[in-house]
Amino acid sequence: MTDPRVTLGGVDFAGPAFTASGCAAAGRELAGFFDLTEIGGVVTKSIMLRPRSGRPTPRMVETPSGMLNSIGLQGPGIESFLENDLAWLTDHGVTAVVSIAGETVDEFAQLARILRNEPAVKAIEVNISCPNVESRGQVFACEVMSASSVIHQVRRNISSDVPIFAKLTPDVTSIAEIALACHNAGADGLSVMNTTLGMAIDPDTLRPILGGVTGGLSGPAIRPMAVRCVWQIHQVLPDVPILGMGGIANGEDALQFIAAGASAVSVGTMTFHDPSAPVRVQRELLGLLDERGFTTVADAVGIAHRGGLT
Amino acid sequence: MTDPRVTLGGVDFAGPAFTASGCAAAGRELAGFFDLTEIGGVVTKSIMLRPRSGRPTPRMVETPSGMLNSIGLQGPGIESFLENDLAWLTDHGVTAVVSIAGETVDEFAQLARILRNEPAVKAIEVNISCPNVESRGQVFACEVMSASSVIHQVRRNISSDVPIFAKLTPDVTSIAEIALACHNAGADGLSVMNTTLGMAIDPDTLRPILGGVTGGLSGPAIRPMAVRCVWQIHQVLPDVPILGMGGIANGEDALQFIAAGASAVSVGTMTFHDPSAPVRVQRELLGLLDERGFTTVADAVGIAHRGGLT
Amino acid sequence: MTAQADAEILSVRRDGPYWQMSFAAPGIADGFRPGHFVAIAVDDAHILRRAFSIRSASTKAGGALQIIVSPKGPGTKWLVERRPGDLINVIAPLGKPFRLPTEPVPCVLVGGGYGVAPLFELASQLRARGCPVEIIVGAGDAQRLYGVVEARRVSDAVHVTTDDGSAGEHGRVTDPLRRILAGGHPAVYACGPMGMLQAVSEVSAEFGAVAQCAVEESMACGIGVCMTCVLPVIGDDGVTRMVRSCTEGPVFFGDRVRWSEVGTVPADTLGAPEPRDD
Amino acid sequence: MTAQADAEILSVRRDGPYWQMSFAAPGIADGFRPGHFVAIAVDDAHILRRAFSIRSASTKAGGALQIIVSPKGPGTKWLVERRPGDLINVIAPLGKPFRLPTEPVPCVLVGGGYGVAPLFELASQLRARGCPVEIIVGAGDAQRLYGVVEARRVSDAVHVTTDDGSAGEHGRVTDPLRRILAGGHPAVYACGPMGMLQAVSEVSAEFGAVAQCAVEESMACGIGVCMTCVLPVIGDDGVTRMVRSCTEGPVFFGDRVRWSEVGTVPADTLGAPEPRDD
Ligand SMILES: Cc1cc2nc3c(=O)[nH]c(=O)nc-3n(C[C@H](O)[C@H](O)[C@H](O)COP(=O)(O)OP(=O)(O)OC[C@H]3O[C@@H](n4cnc5c(N)ncnc54)[C@H](O)[C@@H]3O)c2cc1C
Ligand SMILES: Cc1cc2nc3c(=O)[nH]c(=O)nc-3n(C[C@H](O)[C@H](O)[C@H](O)COP(=O)(O)OP(=O)(O)OC[C@H]3O[C@@H](n4cnc5c(N)ncnc54)[C@H](O)[C@@H]3O)c2cc1C
Ligand SMILES: Cc1cc2nc3c(=O)[nH]c(=O)nc-3n(C[C@H](O)[C@H](O)[C@H](O)COP(=O)(O)O)c2cc1C
Ligand SMILES: Cc1cc2nc3c(=O)[nH]c(=O)nc-3n(C[C@H](O)[C@H](O)[C@H](O)COP(=O)(O)O)c2cc1C
Ligand code: FES
Ligand code: FES
Repeated sequence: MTDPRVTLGGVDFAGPAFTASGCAAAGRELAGFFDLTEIGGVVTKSIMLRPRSGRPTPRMVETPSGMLNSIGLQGPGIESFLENDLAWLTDHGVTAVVSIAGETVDEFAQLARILRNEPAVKAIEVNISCPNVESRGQVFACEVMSASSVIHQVRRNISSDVPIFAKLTPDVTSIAEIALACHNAGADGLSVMNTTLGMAIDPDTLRPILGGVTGGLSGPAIRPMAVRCVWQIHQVLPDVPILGMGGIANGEDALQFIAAGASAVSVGTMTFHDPSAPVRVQRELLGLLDERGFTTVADAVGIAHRGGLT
Repeated sequence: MTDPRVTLGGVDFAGPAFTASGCAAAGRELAGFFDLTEIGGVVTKSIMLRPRSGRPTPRMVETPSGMLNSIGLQGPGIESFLENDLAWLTDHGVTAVVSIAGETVDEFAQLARILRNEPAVKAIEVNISCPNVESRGQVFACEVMSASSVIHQVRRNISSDVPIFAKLTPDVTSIAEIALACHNAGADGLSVMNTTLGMAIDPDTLRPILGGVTGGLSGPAIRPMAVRCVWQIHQVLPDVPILGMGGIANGEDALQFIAAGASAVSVGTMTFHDPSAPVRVQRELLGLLDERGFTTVADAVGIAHRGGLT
Repeated sequence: MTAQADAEILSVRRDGPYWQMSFAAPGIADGFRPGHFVAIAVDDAHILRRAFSIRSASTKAGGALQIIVSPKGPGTKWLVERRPGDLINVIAPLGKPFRLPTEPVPCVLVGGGYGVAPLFELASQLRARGCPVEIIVGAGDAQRLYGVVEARRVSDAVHVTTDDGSAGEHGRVTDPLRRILAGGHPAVYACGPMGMLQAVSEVSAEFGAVAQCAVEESMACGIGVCMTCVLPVIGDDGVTRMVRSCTEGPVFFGDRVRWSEVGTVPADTLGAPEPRDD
Repeated sequence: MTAQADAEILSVRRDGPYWQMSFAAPGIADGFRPGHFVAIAVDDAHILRRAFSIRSASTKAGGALQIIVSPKGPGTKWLVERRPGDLINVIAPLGKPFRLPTEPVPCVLVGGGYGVAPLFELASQLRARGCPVEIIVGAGDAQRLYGVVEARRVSDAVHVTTDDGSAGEHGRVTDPLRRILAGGHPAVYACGPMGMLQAVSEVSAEFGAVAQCAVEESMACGIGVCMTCVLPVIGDDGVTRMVRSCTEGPVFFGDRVRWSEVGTVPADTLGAPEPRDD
């Protein structure tokens, strides 16, 4: 049997599949559907310094093989998160990867400082795919400078034992360039990818459907784009762990990401279809790796760059 | 009944729907399925100066609600195109929008000079979403400078009676910026959008499936992205005609593009599903516009920016 | 208690513009209480589940659930084309159900369109506790009225209204509701379109009553992990939050929901964006 | 002549690992000649059509077509789950069929797996022209052999081969082909996997014969507009081009296809990329 364990940025995880930020809340709601300790970990919904209401409804539109969302980072703020959500994960022995988001570089730094004393935080995902209020509302990950500053500040303010993953947006001219910049700024790994910006218009009212006008497109529809992003980044950073995601619905999909260069995967939108998708994907992936003779997940990482199976 | 005619860059077209470049060859094969003179026109497969073999097979992968292709601009070269394809369109009274592609800025200029004496060319679509061999193989439309140079050269070399449309790629940090640059360089309109780069890996061989490794993702899967691109461009260039495309399957889809700011639409991948999709989409779109009380297509263009139907 | 299962369809029956479906739900039916809903996966082309109020549950033969479906978009149309023996993947029971009074107080139940679905079982359970029950059934027109006969079977009195007067009283459900409220102090329960729930809550408030309302917000997950299904609700601490209707609802106390601001984020909501100049 | 239609399924019958389907095809069946194919739209989740050789056409009752389906991926699996009365959208007839000899020459037809599908009707038409016909039917194993009985009905002799010897001769279709070619100068027709077509072409060439081969390339449109289905084919002018198998094929002369370079762009292909240093 393929060993399920993976090591990302020096930290060991029980399995190669994680939840995707924003698609599992803080894990608790999924506990009724599967054993959260079996998967690599729960990547929690991106948390901000202060409570945040998010966007008006409608916050979603179903689209062909995907969906648009404009949640707008609704959340209780870091304090309540630590007290309620992280505490629950700790109490239940669930591995927590905490996703953080800020509107300014300093907010990210503050979040990192608050988290530095939390032993339950196994890794941090830095969601730089959110709007930067200091720079025309462009998302941080759209630009080398702003992406690097955030990563640099988080890295400085958190213990070096805790790996940080920069979560990238595909909506850039060169995602490899942003990935390189984040790695140089201190990111131990990269989470690839966030949603791509999309929009839908109501054919009756002829107005944008989403309360937020535009929203993030996710689900199987965007999978080929996500596999490409992982491929491009692994090409320039073959030794940097990638948490791959975007439309993963089953083990075969996950295997595509691993072969393209991801060291582990997150399952997002498909959790809405099947609440136990993360553990199912993990089991299917391990089964496929086993059938193909891999003893560890790591052996298959990026194999498509090396001629595939021979 | 809504008047089907639309005016794009000063030229009148019989209807608001066109074929999409590369999804209708040079029109002839579709003539058995519907009357090509009923639609706005045939946008021909991007033609280059010289014959071109394209990429090795496999050239396609079906993906959720979409497909990847890596055709690689196979074509007979401009001379054979004029003699056989354009001549056929002229003989059959079909409106031709000729799409051109080059590997260097100069190739685009040469193509424009060759086409300047062809009265059958109603408009030109400049496919700047193809790789620029002079600049690390990046596509022209990825960068303001290279996009502008191509458009500038084509504009200089073609009669001012013939509108030129710059065909943009969504794979950029700011498509509005590229659109602005193209418009400033002389583009009368914008074709939005080309495919987005994607990839698929064979779960058995663990190698990229496409002969071209990566390919262009098209079809309904990417529609929300395309509507968003049209929306963003219309926001900064409300008076510039946009030929909208990306996953249009029916009249409702087309209406989304019109409301977002497109003056007309192209139907691409869905033609593979239904060879008469372009004319069906046009009829459905006109029906929906009529139901909503529009007397011309132009009245509905960009209406989602103005509060929709009231 | 909530479970996910491949459920065998037992029956699909058309009833005017609605379809009544039942499916086997071993182990699921037991936990059902009126107000709970079920989330059903539809065809491969659509990845999101569809939510339906559970009309009733039977515990015979391992358990079965009934729902009423109003075909609207592709998912509901696909669903009503299923045939007995087909399997559908269901998650149930979901949500917080109606709370029942501990005393045998009179109750009035208000249902709009297919919104009457959860009220039959609610009425039966209320009557079993000794509560006198009246049901108001409303719809746009006679065609879209649902369950009047069934309502009569499970209640002490039924009032029917249609917007166009094509059946029952010409008017809104709030007309008979107002009369009933004027004559006593019943507990109010409601399920139906948001506009109706708002009106029911307002009329109830006029008479010092609080309605329990089952809302219908667009849902992507149904289990509390996506945050799409929110609406502004005032908490016990007086603070408005954007609250998930799938886990903290679908049943809310009518005086807690800021009905006229549903679809917005009221400025005093916890974490609302600060007003900006741009 | 090519038409698109919603066709009613008349029958779906399993035959080992294959399924035989027939559907009404008014106005379409008339134009059929062996080698033609049909492109069928499948479920909503898949936007591309699937291509199938037309096995036979009957002109009774407005016309019907038969195909043989080997369920493989989601589209073919969906297709074999259809039931009589269901509608499928078809485009047919497509492609260039086999060319028939004008003289009553002996013919040998070679089919691999479901590749025999177009050969029955071809055999009948050849025999109607006075051509003696032998058919070679091959497959990996006995299980995957298709149509041996039918082949006997429409030909003068049938040769069966399997790779594992589980039925007929242990070996490849080229073994009996070589014997037949050694004994005369028949016209050769073939349909099956690309490897088999290559071998048939090569063996034919050894004996100075040219095989007509129906190829199977991955197709997105089936009607000539997408350029996905190409393979390197030598033209009358001696120049190799990447040629569409949907419109210029699926039947090609075996000596024109650069079999061992299928899946590549041979360096001397018209418009092939110039060798670069990068
Ligand atoms: C708690 C609850 C109980 C419901 N009970 C019933 C019932 O008993 N009978 C009934 O016919 N309908 C009921 N609905 C509404 C039903 O869920 C929608 O009509 C259905 O989801 C629409 O799916 P569609 O494929 O027809 O439409 P589409 O418009 O294609 O749906 C697209 C997406 O939007 C979501 N969606 C669209 N409309 C609604 C809506 N009104 N509410 C929630 N999600 C929506 C769908 O779940 C899907 O994800 C209920 C909804 C909720 C939230
Ligand atoms: C001219 C021609 C005749 C054929 N005749 C038959 C026949 O008689 N019986 C039969 O069972 N099959 C036949 N095939 C193959 C059949 O088209 C494929 O097996 C089928 O398209 C696969 O669809 P899927 O959904 O099972 O697989 P998927 O792998 O899901 O298909 C994905 C996509 O790839 C395309 N594709 C995949 N494999 C092939 C292939 N081998 N050839 C062409 N397109 C492919 C499909 O059309 C679809 O667009 C023929 C193919 C061609 C080109
Ligand atoms: C409803 C929803 C909410 C999301 N919220 C977040 C978030 O808070 N932070 C984040 O980094 N990504 C968020 N994402 C993006 C996902 O984590 C993931 O990157 C993306 O959806 C692609 O994966 P998928 O196709 O598997 O969903 C969200 C996605 C969805 C659908
Ligand atoms: C097989 C295929 C070939 C294409 N070839 C071209 C091309 O030569 N030139 C071009 O500008 N766009 C080309 N495109 C892009 C389409 O014109 C269109 O912009 C894109 O596919 C999005 O629209 P759709 O989703 O309707 O297909 C091609 C697309 C496909 C699927
Ligand atoms: S529907 Fe997902 S949180 Fe309520
Ligand atoms: S399949 Fe499209 S050109 Fe042949």
